Amino acid sequence: MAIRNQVKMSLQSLSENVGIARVTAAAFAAQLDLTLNEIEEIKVAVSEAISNSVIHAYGNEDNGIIEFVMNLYDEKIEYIIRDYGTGIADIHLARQPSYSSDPERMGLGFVFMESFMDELDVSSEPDQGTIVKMAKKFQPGAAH
Amino acid sequence: MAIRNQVKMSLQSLSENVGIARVTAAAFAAQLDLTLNEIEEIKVAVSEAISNSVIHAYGNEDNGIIEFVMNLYDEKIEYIIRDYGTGIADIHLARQPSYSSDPERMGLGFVFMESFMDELDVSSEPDQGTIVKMAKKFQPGAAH
Amino acid sequence: MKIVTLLKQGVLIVRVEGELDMHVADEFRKLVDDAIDSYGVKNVILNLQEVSFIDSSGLGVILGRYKRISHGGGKLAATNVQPQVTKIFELSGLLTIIKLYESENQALTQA
Amino acid sequence: MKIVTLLKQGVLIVRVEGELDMHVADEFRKLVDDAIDSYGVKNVILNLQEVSFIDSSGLGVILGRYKRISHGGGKLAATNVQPQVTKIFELSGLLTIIKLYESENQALTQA
Ligand SMILES: Nc1ncnc2c1ncn2[C@@H]1O[C@H](COP(=O)(O)OP(=O)(O)O)[C@@H](O)[C@H]1O
Ligand SMILES: Nc1ncnc2c1ncn2[C@@H]1O[C@H](COP(=O)(O)OP(=O)(O)O)[C@@H](O)[C@H]1O
Repeated sequence: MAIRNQVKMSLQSLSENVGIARVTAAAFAAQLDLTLNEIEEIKVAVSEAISNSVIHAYGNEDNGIIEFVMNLYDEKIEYIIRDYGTGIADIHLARQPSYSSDPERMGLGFVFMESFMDELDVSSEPDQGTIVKMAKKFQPGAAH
Repeated sequence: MAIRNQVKMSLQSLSENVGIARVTAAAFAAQLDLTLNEIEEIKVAVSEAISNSVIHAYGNEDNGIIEFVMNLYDEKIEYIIRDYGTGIADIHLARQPSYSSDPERMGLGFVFMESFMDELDVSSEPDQGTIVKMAKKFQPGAAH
Repeated sequence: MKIVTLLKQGVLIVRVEGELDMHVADEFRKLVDDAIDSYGVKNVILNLQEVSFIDSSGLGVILGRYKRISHGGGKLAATNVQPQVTKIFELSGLLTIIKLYESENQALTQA
Repeated sequence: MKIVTLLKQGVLIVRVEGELDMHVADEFRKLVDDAIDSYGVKNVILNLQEVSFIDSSGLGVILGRYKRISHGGGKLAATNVQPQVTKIFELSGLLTIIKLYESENQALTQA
């Protein structure tokens, strides 16, 4: 499948940048004739993944780097979020609904990513970092 | 001057991406208490610079890469647009109001960048590419 | 994010404007907790009419306020919730503990 | 970008919605030129009420339409222009050749 458009971003692990990433993800999705609802879903999923890198991977330190790649294919739009932080020891556990390593948090990030996107793939290596890849499918011909 | 936040983007030279860059530039500026008018000015200036890379540097070929860096300092917000395209032989001439190498265009891109930003610096090398650096100053303390 | 707090019939009304994500979560928590303390109230209504976005970080801070309020025997309601925010409430299961109303007055009379 | 075209008192009205930049410039040009041809009119009014953004690429395609229309002895006016777009028109010098009006009807009676 050929990539029809690609936008790459590199963000510091600052909470301000969660909103910036979300807005850019929505603008990237606006190339397609998605519904407002679908765009909202993408915004939530991206927000969760980037927040996780800021909070969990980098423990709210502001000097971590988050790489955010957006790919447009003929039939899907893909968002890849990569950090070089703590990593996840047990991905299966991490993806359980309500599981959070932080008692103050809800453990719903992966649940929302999974509900709102059609594909979700998480790979991680402790102390190396985490890659979250998610995609939404659409009818071919939905591009403007 | 220390950088307080930095967002880097890498874009294909597609006309779709002009709007995506503009939206991201505005979201980056929204960290500050700028007026709506100032945000609009930033959007126009960024739009002109990215459009120039797509149109002039890469002659509307879609496989060129545009690097777009946003820096937030204590007293200014900076946008750097870099391409690896044709370059500009005579920068002084290119910056003249109404000068365009394309008879269909208005030659107002640099005029708008200069009017809407407080600093504008253009460097270029024929066949190597062009770097446009522009910044808007603000009162310290305008950050959210 | 902006917050306006006021008292209506002994209930604290919190009108929120903006996007409820991790960036504003701490500030939101602090502003609401301070308002609860300074007004000395038990029951709180969140008017979310101007909240255009919420994610799990935003939900988390609302759940935290719920726990605090219910611990003191009070109730938390939300009003004027936009559809995309309602959906997030639903999916999270938060609707089993926080009731939604169409308006502040409806929440005041029915809660 | 969306465009609606209609005829009012023998004048072509073009109602534009969106951001007028290089991405939509070609389409805008084609749609307006096709409408001029198919309605066979001389005078054109651009209603820019829903245009929230314009840059020099957008101006360029408007100037191109002006040239074409004035070449055929017609006039081009713009109405309902938002402040940020008006500023761009002003700075570009386009206001010396394209008049702005508050509404389509004002343009129709005064142009
Ligand atoms: N990028 C990441 N780096 C390190 N750990 C992560 C990352 N993303 C998720 N996790 C781990 O997975 C757990 C579950 O994540 P999530 O479902 O988003 O819930 P929450 O963010 O509320 O904890 C987190 O508590 C954390 O331990
Ligand atoms: N990134 C670039 N790469 C190559 N040439 C450029 C670039 N930016 C500007 N130029 C040259 O400078 C001229 C003036 O640019 P500008 O003021 O933006 O007007 P316009 O885009 O309408 O031509 C262009 O016509 C082009 O020849």
